[in-house]
Amino acid sequence: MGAGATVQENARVIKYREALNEALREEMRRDPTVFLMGEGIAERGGSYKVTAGLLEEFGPERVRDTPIAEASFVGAGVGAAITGMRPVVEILFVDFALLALDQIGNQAAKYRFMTGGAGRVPMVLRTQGGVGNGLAAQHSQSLEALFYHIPGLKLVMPSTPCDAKGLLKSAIRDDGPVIFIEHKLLYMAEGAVTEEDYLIDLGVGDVKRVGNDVTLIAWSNMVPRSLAAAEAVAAEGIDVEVVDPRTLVPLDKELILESVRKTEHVLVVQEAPRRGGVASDIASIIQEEAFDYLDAPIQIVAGKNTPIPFNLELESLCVPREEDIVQAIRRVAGRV
Amino acid sequence: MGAGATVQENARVIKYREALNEALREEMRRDPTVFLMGEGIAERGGSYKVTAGLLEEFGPERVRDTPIAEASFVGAGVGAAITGMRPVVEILFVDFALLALDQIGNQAAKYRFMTGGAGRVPMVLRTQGGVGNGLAAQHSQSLEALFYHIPGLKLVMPSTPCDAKGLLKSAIRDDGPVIFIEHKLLYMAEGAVTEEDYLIDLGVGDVKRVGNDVTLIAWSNMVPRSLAAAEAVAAEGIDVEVVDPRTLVPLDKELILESVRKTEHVLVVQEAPRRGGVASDIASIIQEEAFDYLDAPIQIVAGKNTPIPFNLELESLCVPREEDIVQAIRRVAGRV
Amino acid sequence: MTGAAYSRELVLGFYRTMFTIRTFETRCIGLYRQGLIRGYFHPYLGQEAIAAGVCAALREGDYITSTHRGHGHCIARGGDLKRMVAELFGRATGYCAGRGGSMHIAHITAGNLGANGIVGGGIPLGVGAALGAKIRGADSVTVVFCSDGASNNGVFAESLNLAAAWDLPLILMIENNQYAVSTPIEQAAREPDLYKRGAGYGVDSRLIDGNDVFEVHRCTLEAIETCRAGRGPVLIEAKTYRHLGHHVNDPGHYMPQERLNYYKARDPLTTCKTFLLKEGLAAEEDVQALEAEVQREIEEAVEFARASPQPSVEEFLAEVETY
Amino acid sequence: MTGAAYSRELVLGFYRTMFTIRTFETRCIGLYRQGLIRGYFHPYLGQEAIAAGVCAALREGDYITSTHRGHGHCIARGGDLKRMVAELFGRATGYCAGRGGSMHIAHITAGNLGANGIVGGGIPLGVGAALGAKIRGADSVTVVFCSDGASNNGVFAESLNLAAAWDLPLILMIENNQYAVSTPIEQAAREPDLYKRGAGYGVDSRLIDGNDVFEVHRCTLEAIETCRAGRGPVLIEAKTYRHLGHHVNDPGHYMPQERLNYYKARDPLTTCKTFLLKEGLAAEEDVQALEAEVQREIEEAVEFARASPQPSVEEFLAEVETY
Ligand SMILES: Cc1ncc(C[n+]2csc(CCOP(=O)(O)OP(=O)(O)O)c2C)c(N)n1
Ligand SMILES: Cc1ncc(C[n+]2csc(CCOP(=O)(O)OP(=O)(O)O)c2C)c(N)n1
Ligand SMILES: [Mg+2]
Ligand SMILES: [Mg+2]
Repeated sequence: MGAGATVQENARVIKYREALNEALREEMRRDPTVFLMGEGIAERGGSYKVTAGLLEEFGPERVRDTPIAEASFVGAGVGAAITGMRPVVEILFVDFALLALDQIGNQAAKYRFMTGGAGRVPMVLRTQGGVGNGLAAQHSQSLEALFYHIPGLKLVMPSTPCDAKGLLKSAIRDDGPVIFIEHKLLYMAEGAVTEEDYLIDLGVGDVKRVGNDVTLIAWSNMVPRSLAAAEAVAAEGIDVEVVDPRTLVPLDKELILESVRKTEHVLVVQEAPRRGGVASDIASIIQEEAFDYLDAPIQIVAGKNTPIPFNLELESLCVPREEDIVQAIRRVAGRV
Repeated sequence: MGAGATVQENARVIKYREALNEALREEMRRDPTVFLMGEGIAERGGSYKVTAGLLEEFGPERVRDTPIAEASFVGAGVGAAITGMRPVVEILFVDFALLALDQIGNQAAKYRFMTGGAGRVPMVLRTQGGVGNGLAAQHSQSLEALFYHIPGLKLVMPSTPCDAKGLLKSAIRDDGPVIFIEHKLLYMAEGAVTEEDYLIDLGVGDVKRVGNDVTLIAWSNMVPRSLAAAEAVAAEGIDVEVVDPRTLVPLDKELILESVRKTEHVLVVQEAPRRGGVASDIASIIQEEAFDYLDAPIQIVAGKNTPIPFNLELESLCVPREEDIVQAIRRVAGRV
Repeated sequence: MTGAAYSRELVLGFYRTMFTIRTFETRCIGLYRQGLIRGYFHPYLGQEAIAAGVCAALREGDYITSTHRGHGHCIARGGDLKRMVAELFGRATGYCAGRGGSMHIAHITAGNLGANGIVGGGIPLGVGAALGAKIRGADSVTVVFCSDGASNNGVFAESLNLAAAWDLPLILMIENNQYAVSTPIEQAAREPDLYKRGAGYGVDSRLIDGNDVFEVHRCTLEAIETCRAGRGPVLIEAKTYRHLGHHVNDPGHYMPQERLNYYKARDPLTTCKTFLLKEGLAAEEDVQALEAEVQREIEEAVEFARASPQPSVEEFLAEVETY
Repeated sequence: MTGAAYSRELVLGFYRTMFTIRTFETRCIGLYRQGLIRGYFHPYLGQEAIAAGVCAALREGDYITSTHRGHGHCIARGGDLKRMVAELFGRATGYCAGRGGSMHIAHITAGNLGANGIVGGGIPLGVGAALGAKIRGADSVTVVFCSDGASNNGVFAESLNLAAAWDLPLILMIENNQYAVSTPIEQAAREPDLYKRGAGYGVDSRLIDGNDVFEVHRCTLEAIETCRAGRGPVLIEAKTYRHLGHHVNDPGHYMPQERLNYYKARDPLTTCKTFLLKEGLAAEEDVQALEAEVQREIEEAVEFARASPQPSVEEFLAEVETY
């Protein structure tokens, strides 16, 4: 956990992907209704090794390799969840979630509502997004805005190993459905994670850096990048507060507004394209609920409105770089 | 066309659905590469009669009833478009577009980009959305925000018969891909439409009512509702300008900003759920580009963050009503 | 169908279910015309033997998933008529508290996971129910109902394959009523015998007469046995025909009168009733008494729905806050 | 395969295409290891006979859609090696101006609508190309390449059905290399003979040896005839095997050595070369000369790519403004 959270006992430094693995393992041990399915998650342990070793421990009934049939295996997760299981379904790249969006958006998201509250879908859909290194237009998207807009889905995007573990465990225990989006560039990120069984509540954000001058809101891989930018401008005397909502639905509005009321300057940083992204929505909420505190327009630094190119140099232009964030901080702080 | 546009010659009053039908007919006569496919569009003339009579005139090769296989017949449209045709593909309800979102978002939207500009997808995807009368959660959605967020798609949402015809004709001639979303409650709406062959450029908005006090931005079925609200408050001395962008991508930012600079009070009205909707994005653009003109926070009146209920009374609470818009106008004008 | 194997109780049960569906739909169409029911309404008239025959073969703990044409499935799976009519009226006492309506009626405690507004949308849900049961080691079978139109959607093939690859206790029941709205299956598929798709996926597949409740029941029992033995899934195509258009407001002019007559002459209710009488399992008076009782129940259900409150706006607004 | 029917030109053409693919992939894997190629790279090694045999049967105006494993298809359909390597390098001179990379290489003017990063994503595109041709009355055929994994995705079945219902001139060519990444087809489908799926959709379907370029070619010619006669589509399953793992970085340990050896013993290049020599269609020197020429072309292509400029940032930023 970030600044302000209690330092954890028994913490070791482990990787994001290991933290996720631990969360799955602990929850599968605790609850026999938890099971996993996805492409190459069993034998191969997942493309990013998040599910490594789980087939061995929990066997082939509970750790399943699926055919390449996203719509139906996601839908099978929904059906299993309705009837008493707690599936954790993996979609290899969030880009492929578009193949399953009917099952996600029309079935899972609406089931509790449509049944007048009689049904529940305690399913977690794990996937990963974001730009990698030259994976091009169909393997690099940040699509959280789609899930964010469809009522009935919870949406989690952890930025650290510690958050990843605590949030995934909460997601599995939640009545769901929960969309849990990891970032391909974070899997190898390291951080302190306690061995203990801990949960991080969905809907509780985290101040990752305390500051007084500018409120910077970021999630997923934009958090470490924003923290680096914040350190870079600290030398110039700009004191940035980095707020990581961690879950976009539910959104910890109060934490954000509290920071805004303190700093009166706001920057939202998002990897996804600018047009119609979550950043716009967060900005519109702040604008509506803290207008009188705003000294300057809320700045948004976001991805460009384009599919992601293969060429690495072009790719790097499409997503906020540390220097873009630094410049935006200066702008919003009135230092340019 | 709205206020400010030249009055049309040879105009007759026809229905929105008839205007669409005329556009299809004219373009099919003009260009033999234009063809139609969708469920029940041929024999039955479409659920809302938009394609009535076209099978008879153009025959079964160019007007095709499809199986219920949205992903593949949309994809077939993409493939036909790439290879020289101009397909107009119909998805019965925008809710079902989720079944085809891979073909829309990963294939059609990105094809020109991924091929380095060598390819084009001159396809129009016609569909309809919005709340009807008790059609419930899977037949009532307003999903424009999903298309709005995916770079590579144009997005058109006409509010009048005249706009519907001119925009559909432009969409068919565009290099695309164009998502063209009609509204189920507008099909019977009447308006003056010229018999002449006219186009309305994508990206050109329209001021549907000139006013000085408040800029109200709305599209699709929220336009007539907003116009009614504007008339209602006119008696109170609030003079509302109603701006209809008509196409959300490309967005006529300049028209919006011009109005905002004049009125200094902004209200965005959208049928879709508030969270992550296009309204938030438009608000964030105005906030960023016209901050100094804003006297008060931009107000958003939007749908509730919920799946749409079947019960008619509950349904009516989910989407902005005229009275909701009236109240919001008063709020933004500082009259409460 | 031979009489020997069928008990009075079973056959009267078939008839009761089918007659209930027939009467329910007919009565509710009347209420629809009066404006008391709104939205979409897809009648199950003509297909009663399928829901009745299938569900009579199921036991507690088994699941079904239904379609946009789901009233028959809900009734056959033990649905409470009161809560059904109330839902069609959009009332607080309905199965979905007025949130769902006809296209979303679900009765989860009885194992009916619900109707679906998305054609084919319920198929993977059924795969999941069967999968969950298998993982838990429960001895439960899931029946997925779908029609010819849905069989052309990708999830049908994906689900068939997934269920086969995993040996799931799943019965895919295609009610081939030969139309998707107005599009005949011969136009939507080159091969209109849909059961033939199973073989390519290694799935045991059968073609049956969907208007014969005995055949439906027998075939379902066999399929259940296959499933409970761990050799599922099973694909069944039951040929049938609608008595009306796709939807209450569809006159169905595209349905050739001759074919309609053919199927009406094979009305599942008539066949069953004739059997009851001919085999001496029931007398005309017994049948009349049963019919009267069902009619009374349906009137009670309509009364219940009429008297039921609208959903609470406050509760709804509070619920919205949870999304 | 009997010699009589095959001209020297045709068989040398097969060999040249296959050898080009083999050498291209091998060389580019080396460049990948040097860090000159980034992103995903799925080699076509071992499957060369399929692309070569199919594309030799096509003519101008015919279309293909490809997959994530698309270099072979691009080469066989007349791709310019220079522009291919340049694309793998992400250069401005590449087929996609550096926007696409390996997974999106397209050569539209030659009728190659492109590789695809979405498994199965290209299948409906092929249906559309075939449909457009039919509407225009063009005498053109489209070949959709896909592998076993893609055949389990819904769009495969939807497209098969759609093409059949509409009699489209489409050839669905399943390159069954028996794995989707590391998942064997026997685990992903109960029936691993994928051609069997065609019958259920009324589609003429064949199983062939994907390592035999002669058989691939002959079967494609027959399928084309069926399509041009308006009796399409045709489904072909060509059994084959990869020589390497799924991706350049996948060691492929899950591929049993024995099976790999079996297929390597049936290396499509060796078989073809043996045929050339045995039938006296070419001498060892002819083959060596051909190989040397191809190697030179590939070196030229690599040089071209190395010397090519990076895409212009300004142009890119201007392009972005159009979205
Ligand atoms: C995915 C999807 N596409 C289209 C529709 C519109 N629609 C509703 S019912 C129907 C026909 C369904 O045909 P079939 O599956 O044969 O069921 P039947 O009506 O015959 O029971 C269609 C096209 C829908 N609800 N969902
Ligand atoms: C829709 C989708 N799901 C998953 C993936 C990830 N993926 C890339 S290649 C591949 C295996 C494809 O197997 P197959 O279709 O047999 O093709 P092959 O690799 O054997 O040529 C997978 C799962 C993807 N690219 N697209
Ligand atoms: Mg049907
Ligand atoms: Mg394969």
